[in-house]
Amino acid sequence: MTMTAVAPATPATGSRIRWADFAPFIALALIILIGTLINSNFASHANLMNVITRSAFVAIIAIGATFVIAAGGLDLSVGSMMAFVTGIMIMAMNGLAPAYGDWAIAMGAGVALVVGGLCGLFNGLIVTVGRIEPFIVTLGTMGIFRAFITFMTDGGSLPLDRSLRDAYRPVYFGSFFGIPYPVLITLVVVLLGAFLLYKTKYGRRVTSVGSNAEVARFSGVSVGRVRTLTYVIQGLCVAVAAICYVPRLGAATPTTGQLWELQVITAVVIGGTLLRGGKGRIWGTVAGALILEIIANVMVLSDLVSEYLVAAVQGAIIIIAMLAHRFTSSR
Amino acid sequence: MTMTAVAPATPATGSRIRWADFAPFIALALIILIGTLINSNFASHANLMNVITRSAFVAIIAIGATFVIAAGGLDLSVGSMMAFVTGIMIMAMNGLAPAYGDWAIAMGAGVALVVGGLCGLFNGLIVTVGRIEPFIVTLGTMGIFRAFITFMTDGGSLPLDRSLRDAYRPVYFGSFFGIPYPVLITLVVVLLGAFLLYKTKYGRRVTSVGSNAEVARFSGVSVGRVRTLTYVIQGLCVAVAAICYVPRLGAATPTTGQLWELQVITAVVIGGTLLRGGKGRIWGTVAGALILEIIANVMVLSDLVSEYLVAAVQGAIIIIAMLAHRFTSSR
Amino acid sequence: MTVQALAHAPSGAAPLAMRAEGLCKAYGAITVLSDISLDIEAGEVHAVIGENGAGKSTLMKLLSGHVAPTDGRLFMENGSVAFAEATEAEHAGVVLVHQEILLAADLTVAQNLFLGRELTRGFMVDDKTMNRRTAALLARVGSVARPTDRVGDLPLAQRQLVQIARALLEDRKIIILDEPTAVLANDEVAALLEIVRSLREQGVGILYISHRLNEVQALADRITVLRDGRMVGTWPASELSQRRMAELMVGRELSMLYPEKRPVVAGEPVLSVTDLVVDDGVSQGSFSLRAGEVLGIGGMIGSGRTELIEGLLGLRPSHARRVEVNGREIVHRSVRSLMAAGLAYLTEDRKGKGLLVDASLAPNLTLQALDGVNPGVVLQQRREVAELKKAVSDYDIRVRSLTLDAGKLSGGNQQKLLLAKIMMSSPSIIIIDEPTRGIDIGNKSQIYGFIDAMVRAGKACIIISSEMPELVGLSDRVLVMREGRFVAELTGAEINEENVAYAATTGRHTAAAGEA
Amino acid sequence: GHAQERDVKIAVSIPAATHGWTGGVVYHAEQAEKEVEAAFPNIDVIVSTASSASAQVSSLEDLSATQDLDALVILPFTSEELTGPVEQVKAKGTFVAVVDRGLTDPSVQDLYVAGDNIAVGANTATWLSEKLGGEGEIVVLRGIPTVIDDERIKGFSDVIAKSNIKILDIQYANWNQDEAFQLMQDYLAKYPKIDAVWANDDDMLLGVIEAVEQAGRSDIKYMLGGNGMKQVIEMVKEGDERTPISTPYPPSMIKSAVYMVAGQFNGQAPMRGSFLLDAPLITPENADQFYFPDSPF
Ligand SMILES: Nc1ncnc2c1ncn2[C@@H]1O[C@H](COP(=O)(O)OP(=O)(O)OP(=O)(O)O)[C@@H](O)[C@H]1O
Ligand SMILES: Nc1ncnc2c1ncn2[C@@H]1O[C@H](COP(=O)(O)OP(=O)(O)OP(=O)(O)O)[C@@H](O)[C@H]1O
Ligand SMILES: [Mg+2]
Ligand SMILES: [Mg+2]
Repeated sequence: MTMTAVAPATPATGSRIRWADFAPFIALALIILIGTLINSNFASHANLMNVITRSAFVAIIAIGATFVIAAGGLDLSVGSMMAFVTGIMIMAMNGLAPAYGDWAIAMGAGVALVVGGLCGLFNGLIVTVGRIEPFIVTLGTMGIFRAFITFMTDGGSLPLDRSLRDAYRPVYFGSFFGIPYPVLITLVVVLLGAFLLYKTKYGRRVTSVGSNAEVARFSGVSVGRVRTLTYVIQGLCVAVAAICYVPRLGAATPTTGQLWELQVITAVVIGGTLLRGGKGRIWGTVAGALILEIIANVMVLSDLVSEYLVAAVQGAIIIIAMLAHRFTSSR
Repeated sequence: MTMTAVAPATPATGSRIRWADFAPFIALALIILIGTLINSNFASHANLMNVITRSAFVAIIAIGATFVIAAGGLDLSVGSMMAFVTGIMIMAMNGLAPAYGDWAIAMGAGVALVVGGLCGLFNGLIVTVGRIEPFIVTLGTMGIFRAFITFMTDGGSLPLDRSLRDAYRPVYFGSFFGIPYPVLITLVVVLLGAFLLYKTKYGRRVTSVGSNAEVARFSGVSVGRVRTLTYVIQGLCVAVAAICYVPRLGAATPTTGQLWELQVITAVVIGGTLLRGGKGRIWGTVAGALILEIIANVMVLSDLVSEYLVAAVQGAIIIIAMLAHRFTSSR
Repeated sequence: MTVQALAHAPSGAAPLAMRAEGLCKAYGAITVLSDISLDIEAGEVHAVIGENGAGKSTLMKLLSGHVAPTDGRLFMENGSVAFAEATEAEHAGVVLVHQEILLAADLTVAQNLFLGRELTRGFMVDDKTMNRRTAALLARVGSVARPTDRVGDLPLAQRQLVQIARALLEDRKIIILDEPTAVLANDEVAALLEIVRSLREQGVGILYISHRLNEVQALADRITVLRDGRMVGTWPASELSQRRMAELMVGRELSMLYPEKRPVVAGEPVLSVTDLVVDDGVSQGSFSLRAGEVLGIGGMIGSGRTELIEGLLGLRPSHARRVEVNGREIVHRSVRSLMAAGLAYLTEDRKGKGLLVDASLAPNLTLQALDGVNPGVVLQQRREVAELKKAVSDYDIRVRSLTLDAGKLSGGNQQKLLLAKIMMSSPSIIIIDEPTRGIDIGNKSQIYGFIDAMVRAGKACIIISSEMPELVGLSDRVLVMREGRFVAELTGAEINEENVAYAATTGRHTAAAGEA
Repeated sequence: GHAQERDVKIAVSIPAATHGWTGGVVYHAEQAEKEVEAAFPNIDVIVSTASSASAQVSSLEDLSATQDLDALVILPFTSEELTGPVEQVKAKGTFVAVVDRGLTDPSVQDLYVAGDNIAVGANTATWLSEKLGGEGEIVVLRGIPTVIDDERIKGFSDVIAKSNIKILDIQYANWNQDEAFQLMQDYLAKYPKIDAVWANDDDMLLGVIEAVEQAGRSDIKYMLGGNGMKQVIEMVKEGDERTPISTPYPPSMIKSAVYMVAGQFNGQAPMRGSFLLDAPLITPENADQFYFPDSPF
């Protein structure tokens, strides 16, 4: 019998740092760097504030989407839902304004939250109770919500009552110690989202359901309820985004929120959340939303491409970013 | 204690009838029935031929999508790709027309097939070699192809040379023994697709990759190659659809094929293919494409809903169809 | 419904923890279990044995609420119970450790353990306490995993230990262990048996399923035998020898388990591997295999045997100085090129890497040898069915319908299907990772015989096995791995359990499980 | 079902309400349906919307295959693509009225009520160039890449090219208020001095105004749109300094066309030929004639 001596391999201790987890933030830093190099105006306070404020909507909705996707679902209806909630909210505010004055804004916001939650509940119940592919369900409700807002606006636009504009405007344009309100609101939503997903039982169950629904069920998790709730959270996030959105342009139109669903899902995926579920990266999602908005901003600020090709370059940058991410963090 | 000899049960071979497999066809029959009841003109030969002919595009592209989805992928770029291929094809035909006369049509069609295949290959390679979520890759290429066609048309439209129109028209409007050519072409594509997916080794590998890529890899299946090829097939199907499409409208515009990707995926899912892969239902897909087109047709024929709400009703019908399917075929 | 109090066991001493009466289970027209009645006493180990597909796992799922019986009743101390869900059974104190690993791969070990019953402080999950308690439980079951490891990153054996730890999280009345040791090696097995004994002492009733009859004999108080979905009977363990158990299971007399050792014929080397390094040195080594030889690779769990072989086949990132098969160098190492050169590999992870659980049997059987079975482009479906029928009889796959999905086969029958699958390509070199995992004793000898016949025919075989007797009984030469490296080579008379265990642990002698 | 006595069928095929202007078209088409059906008991108006050129062809096929159409009023998605299909409808003896975008083969049109997109761009450009004294730097927002957008931009840039005015930038904002807002924010960040903005459409103009107001930029002298949207006409009426004009491109042209067609089935003089709506500037003086408070647009 021959025996060879072997040096004992030192077992790795401590949790390994996963580079992949940082990828979205590195990408964000890189894109900011490139932006700064391409156009000196990019790094101006005004421009950065604009971009960050603007990304609030997609970021807020994408937080909700992180829950839905982490639980193994998908929601394509968020853009239309946002338009629909905006419409209902404006109608409520306009209706309440004569009687309640500026209080109508708060009441309208309350209505928005309720409607958003209900829209989400509707999506969630069809997905879970009806056991239908979320892709199909939310594609259907996407059409439904979009048609409702078109109907409500008669194809035109549904403006907020003039008397409320001034009181409401600051919610988008105002700031608190130099930080615009939408950014603050996003921050609150992100912190709440991160707390809910990482620190509570519910969040644990969301990821378990997305990772392996069968195991979750055996472990006593009400898979249907957990999944449905993610859609409700998504609906509430959409409502919050709507509340920040209305003061910006003061109207709902049939094009409000169009194609946002794709931006939202892209933000979530760029942020490191897997579309198959089982994992949710709240902060990554925020980075993803910022990346998308900054790319668009840099494209306009730079004079590099024909207006026809802007979309191509954006698409290419996203793919290249994902490729770079893949090959730097390897597996 | 007694020892009982138990005769080994002989395993049954006959394939069970799965009701769920028939669901799309039952739904199709039902919607045709409803159409007939709502409007007597629905069942007219002319109308039915129109609807069936028109569903050819989505059906042909959806056959390709069935492969992609069965292998566990997704392609959101098909609508834009179709516009892009259409644009290239028209440019090729227009360029060749002076020299080759009507032969330019056949040559242009050849170009379309090559370009379609290459577009698919591009998608496929990024997904497999780059190992990036197909959702993101094809969302990116969707933007890229769309930007290309916008660029090629200068934001306007790219018409087919007049000299070719008459020779090319029959490909959409002509018929063979009363069967319109697009229907014949669809039939050929469907039969080829069904043969490829169900009767060949490649088809077996496609479903095995979609079912469990790891198992397929361990069994010596070149997962990447099989997946990439599904995208190429998708690209070829898009090209065939483009070939049928051009004689219908005679031009490519930046809005050609817009949102077709969603219709295509809906057709595939309604047809019974699971989005998570591992199974593909070619004939179901065809039924799905017909269902979508017939719903739209019935909506036009009936005067029941406000124009604004057409999209809502379509969305609702699809969801209801899926729900009905779920609860009748239950388990 | 009348609530009946649970009668005391005939033996008198211990109270009954659970009793099943007339349990039946059918899937559609397929009857899997009929009229099963058994009882479990508090503080006993009740073993359930039977051939592959006899219905053991199904019975356990009925007892633990994972599957609803089509007929029959369950009683616990306060009367008749009907578990609508697994969680109801867990509330009643009955927990099942599945034969298949059922854990959420994306979650950490601690998160899996506490899934559905997370500890909280206020609104917050109390990860600190959960991690601490998890660490304690992991230590108790002898796992080297850490509470914060992602389950998907763990080797199979560690995952199994995590499953067992999960069952121990709370006080239980009945713990059901379905082939808990199938993926464990001697050390872990010994630790597990200790745990089972101590649970018994605490008055827990334990249902124990295993194909390793020595374990059963060493551990069980009573033994119930199932055959083809029916009860054969229940006996006190002291009344049954291992041979008798096997006969009761199979319903006939058994022949020799291990084939007689062949005279060692030093054939030509058919596989030689020089300086293979898998994924940055996690596992590395050089070895060769000769025609007509069975090479065993031994080692502890996690010693890197699986990784080495998967690296060799290009299934993991790896590089090698030189790999030769039948004298020809393989330049581009990949599963495909090696399979084309005559290699076949049977994985230890049959659900994750071996079988398409959602596909039916024929596609599974022919997936690897698709080109062999179907020479052209077109599938020869008739031929596939013929091959399936042949495989079902050759490998004695117990299946009641040929159109069943592979995932619905019993664990052992899945293993046999997998074996049939890799043999479809008529390889000249086969590498089998845990060849008889979950295989009943009757079929084991069949598989051994099969390997023997193959090698006698001039082919060669590598066997990775955590089951010592199997490794020793089959191998002509044994390589032992530790920490990713080969540490010893045993030949001829050196091949015995002592030496293998010694080399695997360097000096630490381990008592193999169930040995007297 | 429809009342049997309605034996004249007029189909109205228009783009779906995807943004402000098409929303207006749908609104006016539906109004026309109600009014015409009320006024003429023998006429049945069928309105059909389509979300793409190909969907519009489909609905044409559906309508002409299943209904015996006496007349078709169509606002084509694109000229090129709809010419063939409309020709086929006409071949069955249907009276064809085309609105806004003329078909490639004008002989197909019995009646053509034309908006003039080139004029919308050109007139705005002429006014702007005059006001700026033929000098300055401006930015332009494009709509969705389609023929309308293309024509307007062409009309505008051809006129601008004759002056010394420089178009600093031109990008798509898809006739969407939001995207226009964002694009304008970026323009503002990019160019420290902008003399005027042309948004090509009043929907986008609203987004532009919001962005400019937020930035508090005083260098911008004019912000112009087009189409004559209700809110913008209000601004014109109030004599807004930076938006003193708009250009009408009334979606109500669809209604006019329906009326003209309906008229001829009731013994009124046959209406044939082309009716070109010009694009006069809407100014504070004449704004009242373009103001329809009940229209959604
Ligand atoms: N607890 C653990 N956490 C992380 N990695 C582990 C752990 N245990 C083992 N490993 C890794 O797994 C590798 C070996 O696993 P592998 O499955 O190849 O071993 P094996 O000898 O085949 O054992 P088995 O009998 O389980 O098949 C080790 O080299 C080690 O890197
Ligand atoms: N869902 C199902 N549908 C149909 N048949 C099933 C299903 N689940 C199990 N079976 C069948 O029930 C029989 C018993 O399976 P079971 O898993 O209980 O066997 P087992 O005794 O645990 O065998 P092993 O030792 O191989 O694990 C098998 O023939 C199996 O094919
Ligand atoms: Mg079992
Ligand atoms: Mg192993």
